[in-house]
Amino acid sequence: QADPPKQLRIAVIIGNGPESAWDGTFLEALERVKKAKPHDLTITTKVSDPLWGNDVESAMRLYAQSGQFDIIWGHSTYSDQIAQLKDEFPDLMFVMTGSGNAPLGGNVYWNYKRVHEPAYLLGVLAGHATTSGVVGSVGTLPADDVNDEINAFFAGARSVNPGIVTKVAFIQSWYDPAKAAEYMNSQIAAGVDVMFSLVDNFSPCDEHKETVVCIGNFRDDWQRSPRILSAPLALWDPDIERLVDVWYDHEANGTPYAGNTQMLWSTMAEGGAAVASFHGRESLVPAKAIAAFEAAKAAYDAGKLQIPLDVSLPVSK
Amino acid sequence: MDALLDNALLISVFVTMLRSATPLLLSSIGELAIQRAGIWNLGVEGTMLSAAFAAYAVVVATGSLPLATVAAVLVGALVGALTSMLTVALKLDQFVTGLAINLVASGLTLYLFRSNHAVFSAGNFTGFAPVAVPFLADIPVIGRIFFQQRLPTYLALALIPLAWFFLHRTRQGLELRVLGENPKVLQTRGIAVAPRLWLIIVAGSGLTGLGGAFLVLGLSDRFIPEITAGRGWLVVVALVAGNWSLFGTITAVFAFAALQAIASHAQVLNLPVPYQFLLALPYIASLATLMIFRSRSGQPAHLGLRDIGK
Amino acid sequence: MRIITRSGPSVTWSIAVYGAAAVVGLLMTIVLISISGAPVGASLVALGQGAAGSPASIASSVVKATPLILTGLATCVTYRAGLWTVGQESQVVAGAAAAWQMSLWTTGMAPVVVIVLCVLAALAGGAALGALVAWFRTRFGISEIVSSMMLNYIVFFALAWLISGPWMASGGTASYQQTGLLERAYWLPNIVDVGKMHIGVVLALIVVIWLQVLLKRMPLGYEIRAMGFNATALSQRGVDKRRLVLTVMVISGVIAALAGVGEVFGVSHRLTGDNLSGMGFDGIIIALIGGLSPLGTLVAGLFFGALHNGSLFMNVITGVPTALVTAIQGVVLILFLIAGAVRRYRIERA
Amino acid sequence: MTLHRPVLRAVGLTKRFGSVVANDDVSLDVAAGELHCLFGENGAGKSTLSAMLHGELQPDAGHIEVDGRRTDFRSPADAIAEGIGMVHQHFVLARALTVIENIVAGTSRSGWRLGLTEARERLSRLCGDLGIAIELDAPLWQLSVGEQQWVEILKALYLDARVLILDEPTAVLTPQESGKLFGMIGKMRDRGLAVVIVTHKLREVLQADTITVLRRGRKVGTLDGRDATVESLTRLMIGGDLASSPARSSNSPGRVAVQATGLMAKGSWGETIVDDVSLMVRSGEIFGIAGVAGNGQKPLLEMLAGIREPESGSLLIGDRQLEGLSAADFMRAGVGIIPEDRYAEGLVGPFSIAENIILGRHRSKDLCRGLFIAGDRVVAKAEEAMRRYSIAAPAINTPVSRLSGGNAQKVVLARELDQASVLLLANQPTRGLDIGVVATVHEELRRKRDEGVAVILVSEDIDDLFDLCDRIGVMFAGRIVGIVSPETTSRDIVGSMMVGRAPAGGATCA
Ligand SMILES: Nc1ncnc2c1ncn2[C@@H]1O[C@H](COP(=O)(O)OP(=O)(O)OP(=O)(O)O)[C@@H](O)[C@H]1O
Ligand SMILES: Nc1ncnc2c1ncn2[C@@H]1O[C@H](COP(=O)(O)OP(=O)(O)OP(=O)(O)O)[C@@H](O)[C@H]1O
Ligand SMILES: [Mg+2]
Ligand SMILES: [Mg+2]
Repeated sequence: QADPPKQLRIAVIIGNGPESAWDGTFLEALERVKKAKPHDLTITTKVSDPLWGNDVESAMRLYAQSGQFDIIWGHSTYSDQIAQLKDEFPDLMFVMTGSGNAPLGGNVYWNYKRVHEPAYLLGVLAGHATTSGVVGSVGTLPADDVNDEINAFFAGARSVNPGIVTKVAFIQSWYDPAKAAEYMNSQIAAGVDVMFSLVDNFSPCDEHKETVVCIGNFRDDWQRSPRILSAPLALWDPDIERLVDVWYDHEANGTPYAGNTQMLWSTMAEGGAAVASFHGRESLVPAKAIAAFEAAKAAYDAGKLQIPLDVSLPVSK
Repeated sequence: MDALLDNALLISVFVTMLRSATPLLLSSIGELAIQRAGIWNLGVEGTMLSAAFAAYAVVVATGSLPLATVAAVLVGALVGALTSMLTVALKLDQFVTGLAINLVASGLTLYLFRSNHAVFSAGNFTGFAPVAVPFLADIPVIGRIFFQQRLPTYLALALIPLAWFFLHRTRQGLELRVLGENPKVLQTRGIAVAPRLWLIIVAGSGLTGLGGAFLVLGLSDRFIPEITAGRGWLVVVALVAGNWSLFGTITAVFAFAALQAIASHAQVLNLPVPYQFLLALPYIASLATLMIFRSRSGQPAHLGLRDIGK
Repeated sequence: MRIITRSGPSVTWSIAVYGAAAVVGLLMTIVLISISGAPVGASLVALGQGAAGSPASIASSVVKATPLILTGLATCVTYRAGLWTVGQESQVVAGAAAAWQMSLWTTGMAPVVVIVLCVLAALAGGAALGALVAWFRTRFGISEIVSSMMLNYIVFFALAWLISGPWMASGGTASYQQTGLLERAYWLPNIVDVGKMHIGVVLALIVVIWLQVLLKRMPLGYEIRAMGFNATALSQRGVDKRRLVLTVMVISGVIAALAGVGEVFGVSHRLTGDNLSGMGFDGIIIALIGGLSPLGTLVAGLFFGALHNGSLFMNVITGVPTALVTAIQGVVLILFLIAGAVRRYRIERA
Repeated sequence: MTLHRPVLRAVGLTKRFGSVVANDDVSLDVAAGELHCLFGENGAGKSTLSAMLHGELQPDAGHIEVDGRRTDFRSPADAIAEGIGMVHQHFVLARALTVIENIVAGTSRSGWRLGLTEARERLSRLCGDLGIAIELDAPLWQLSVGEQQWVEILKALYLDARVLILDEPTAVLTPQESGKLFGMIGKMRDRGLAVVIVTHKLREVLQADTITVLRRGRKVGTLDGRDATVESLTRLMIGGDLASSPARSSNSPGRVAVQATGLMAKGSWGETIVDDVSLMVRSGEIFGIAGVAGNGQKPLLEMLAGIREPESGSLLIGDRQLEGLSAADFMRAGVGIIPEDRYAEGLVGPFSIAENIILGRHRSKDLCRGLFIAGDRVVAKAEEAMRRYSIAAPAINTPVSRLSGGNAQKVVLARELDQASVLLLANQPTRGLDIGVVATVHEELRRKRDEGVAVILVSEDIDDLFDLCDRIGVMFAGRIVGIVSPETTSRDIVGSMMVGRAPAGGATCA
């Protein structure tokens, strides 16, 4: 048995860029974990440019061949590329995240991120906060881990307000804030007064100051607009820690890798997600909305509230 | 479709149309001047993108909206100067030059964005907010549609008659049109063509830059690589579809913006069609329109030709 | 001193001018690298190693270059004919999508049959899209630049619908915009056992040679070049312009479609929303840098394919953003354009 | 008449383009009220001289004097300021703009506002003085070629020219219009204007007060208009005598080569541009078509060449009905066409001489080998053409865009004469060419006729038609208004038919 490892070197490949919520929240969590030094490990990281497709395989291969990394963390839909490498580098641990991946098992771990639970709670809030009875959401592209939060948000709203009307739109682009603004504005015109925005643009919230309250997504963007009340937060810390544990166990104790073949994510209870602070903006919505939210959250914390997971394509209702 | 006819929604369609037409209008008026002067400038996308980038960099650095706007116009003009150098001074192929400019703009903005992540992810600024015009804004319907817009929208609308007046009622405007038809007419009267082309390209690109800036300062709260998302190309398409006439171009821009506004509003209706179809609708409808309305080409006779005088 | 136009090109002067352009390009590269804060020397070494430092990186560069060369060739043939289409992007997708549909229809047949049918379907898909642009132009007088731009968007959304609806993968994830993974037996076979050197590489080379010969030696190529310079004179001498426009657009569609099927069946093995995007526009640039000649396009495609691959290495090793290559591509294009113009002049003492 | 001291003097002007010396020590005096003609073969340097006098080109040596003052024109603006106006050899007009816009563009008379009231007044006065009737607000493309020439003259006079330089103004005018132009020139001279005119037409040269003859860039003589004769001018111009052209051959026409019945064509706005034209030409016959440009000659020839599809009518060429078929079918039937605008319609500029020689026949069996164009056969063909038509060019791979106008025309001739085995269509084949090249072209047309080919020749030059043709049809407003025999009809009658007046008694309709 070798000495327990002192150092963990992680190569990270991202798909969108640190400015995106998906990658940004992950990189922040990574820094926190580095500071926390699990198992007393010194963790070093190297983060690539946003890469897609075959380029990912080239970059991963390079990281793998360099022998300078222990974990190759592909932070997107990279199972095709990892499948080409995993058997060539059996001692390396590969991670891939999010939807669109295929389970590979062995030395490949597949981590999901679901924030549907906080989204549901914020939906409860929205169900009470809306005066028009219409809530809406604009997304980039539909996917498993996008649909879940939109559906949960609507389900939460509907749970307290069965007659509520829901509006949803996708802009089919990662990159078009101007188009995102138009789609949000269209929903606002259709009566939406609580907007769950997944498109990384909050300027329409500012424009409709009197009427609209916005919910951000994944990260706490509260500084970007005074109309942002909260957001379902993605916290990757437990995921990273769990996988670091796996790696440590493998290195220190020789436990073979056994990558998950089922989707795996940390729940809100496990710290994988949270509701962002209201930053003192509770007055944006009626007190009863806050109260209902607090009640639901308490029920969840007490294990009394089961939040349903629905990944079907959300539709306007 | 009842809901579409709903008053608030209908007004919103028009408001959206005007707002999302704004960057296209500003840029297409700038480009119209350039193309009517005979320069087949395809670098609109790159010009808008560079200006949008500059606007964001400056607004984040200084927090000043006027400064950011000026910076965007200046950067647009700078791209115009590069275009002029390549097409007027060196007489390079204008189509190729435009593509090269787009590529450089796309590559450099992305590169600078990625190299300075700390600066560019710290987006928090106040952009153009809607300004209600006193009294006029209170007119029912019309007031909501026309008089509660952002400053650049008013500017774009005001530029339409101004541009017409300039092109058709001033000496400089006439000379600009003559340049696009036959620059020799001016040359044989002893007028140096090149400096004029420089001026037109630089000024037109500055206006194009303003259009690009609006994408960041008016419609968004941050810069994202490729934020123009093909709008520069839509400007070129509007010019061609509008037959290089000012009103044709403006009509094309509004028609397209209207189709997009309808498409975005239709998504709230839960229509039984895939949402991708609604997204594609403006493009399908544009093609269909071009198939139905064929008109005599108003293309400037000297557009894209390289035998420009010294 | 005066600047005057040369009567004919001078070889020494040309070499000097293009050499100067290359040096300036290199200097700009160095400036850009230092802007990003990375060490210049190490970055350049990484760039070179990634581009051509080992058999594997050479193979990878070639695979990267293949679709660029093909879309570049699709550009050569249209631009030489004076058809300024920007629809290579959608032709690539149409080719890949048609091939995908064919693979669904033929599942279970012998791999050779499936692959051949899929490639043929791709050709048909690209041809159809090219023909559409030709039809818009000859029947409705719609400028090809406008119609091809519109078709790019329409095809993009159509693909988005296909991969999120009828073709969506039913795999590990409930919903994601991509098709399933192509069965391994139907992957394009590799020509050598390094990386993903699939037979598409050979096809691209064949197309380069064919197009070079076509343009230089064959009546159709003669017509294509003549149409690019003076379509009126050509059609008055008995050549049917509509048919020629159609032929050119179909050829370009077919070539671009090869890029699509090569990428999907040889490299990514599934269709997603973005694994084909940008290829058409890159091809336009490659063709322009290659002077709209098939051989030039081959060289430019290989060069920038290698640079692209090198930029991945550089990013991994020294952290320079990969966008460097895009920026450099544009800078090189402009420098070469300037060099081409300067080549025509000489400086004379008064 | 009294000649005043010169308003404009050129003193020892020299201009080089690379190795070409376009003007070599050329001196010239132009006096107020004088009509001064510049005469010389193509490429003699007339346009170059004019361009220097108008400040568009700067001389390498020599200088220009205005009113005895030495001046230094750095741009046309300087020349215009000295009262020198110029009408260029090729129109310098913006076709999409209106007449008045063309005239005022680039002048600073109107301030920054485009106030056209004053311009309108000035122009209507000018038009009245010169007897020009023109719609100032008409877009230029609606104007006939002649009217466009008036616009060019108005452009120069609008700027108060004292010296008016006209570079080949009559090349595009009908005889009537040319007459009218010389009438105007007379009025200008009476008002003290000096007029410098460039022309290839001897009849016009002889009307000048002074004639300066250029040859290969050098001034070879200055003649008093009263002393000059056709012979003396020709000898000066080409440095020898012109081979006399053979008389019209008397061989009798053969079988019907082309029979057109009821041809109709419509323009791009649906207007009728060829109206029920029927004609029959036999092999071994030259059929002339007289008419002012724009009266349907061009679309008629295009229909006869299969380039334009007739709205209705039938067309028999050789022994085949060809209406509705493609240009390629017409070519197979043995039709060749020398188009009006050689660079726009006949040649591919950047292509070499050799490539242009095979244009349209690049798929024929005798030029191809298998799937490929046989390079050696093309070379052989091109070399033969260069020899046969003495095309002056460095090599067969010289791009035609670098050839002079005359040599470019010879490339077209070489190809089309070879092509035309049954019918040769020629639209103004000698426009802008000097008499040397004109003679070659005429000789070739006659030779073709003698070979038994039917030739249809469109020309605005009645003299040419009378010299060459067996019969002449006159076109006006899209119709053939009469067919006459040059032997029994006078030029004046044809001239009046061309402007729409009914043929007088002498015309015989064939
Ligand atoms: N812009 C130019 N650049 C280079 N060479 C030119 C240019 N223009 C004309 N030339 C050269 O000048 C020569 C004669 O040109 P031009 O058309 O004036 O001839 P020309 O005297 O009218 O001939 P022709 O008598 O045959 O009509 C050509 O051989 C050509 O090589
Ligand atoms: N821009 C130019 N570049 C090079 N050579 C030129 C240029 N312009 C004229 N030349 C040369 O100068 C000579 C004189 O040309 P110019 O145009 O003055 O002739 P021209 O007498 O007006 O002929 P034409 O009767 O055909 O109009 C030509 O033969 C040509 O070789
Ligand atoms: Mg000439
Ligand atoms: Mg001349």
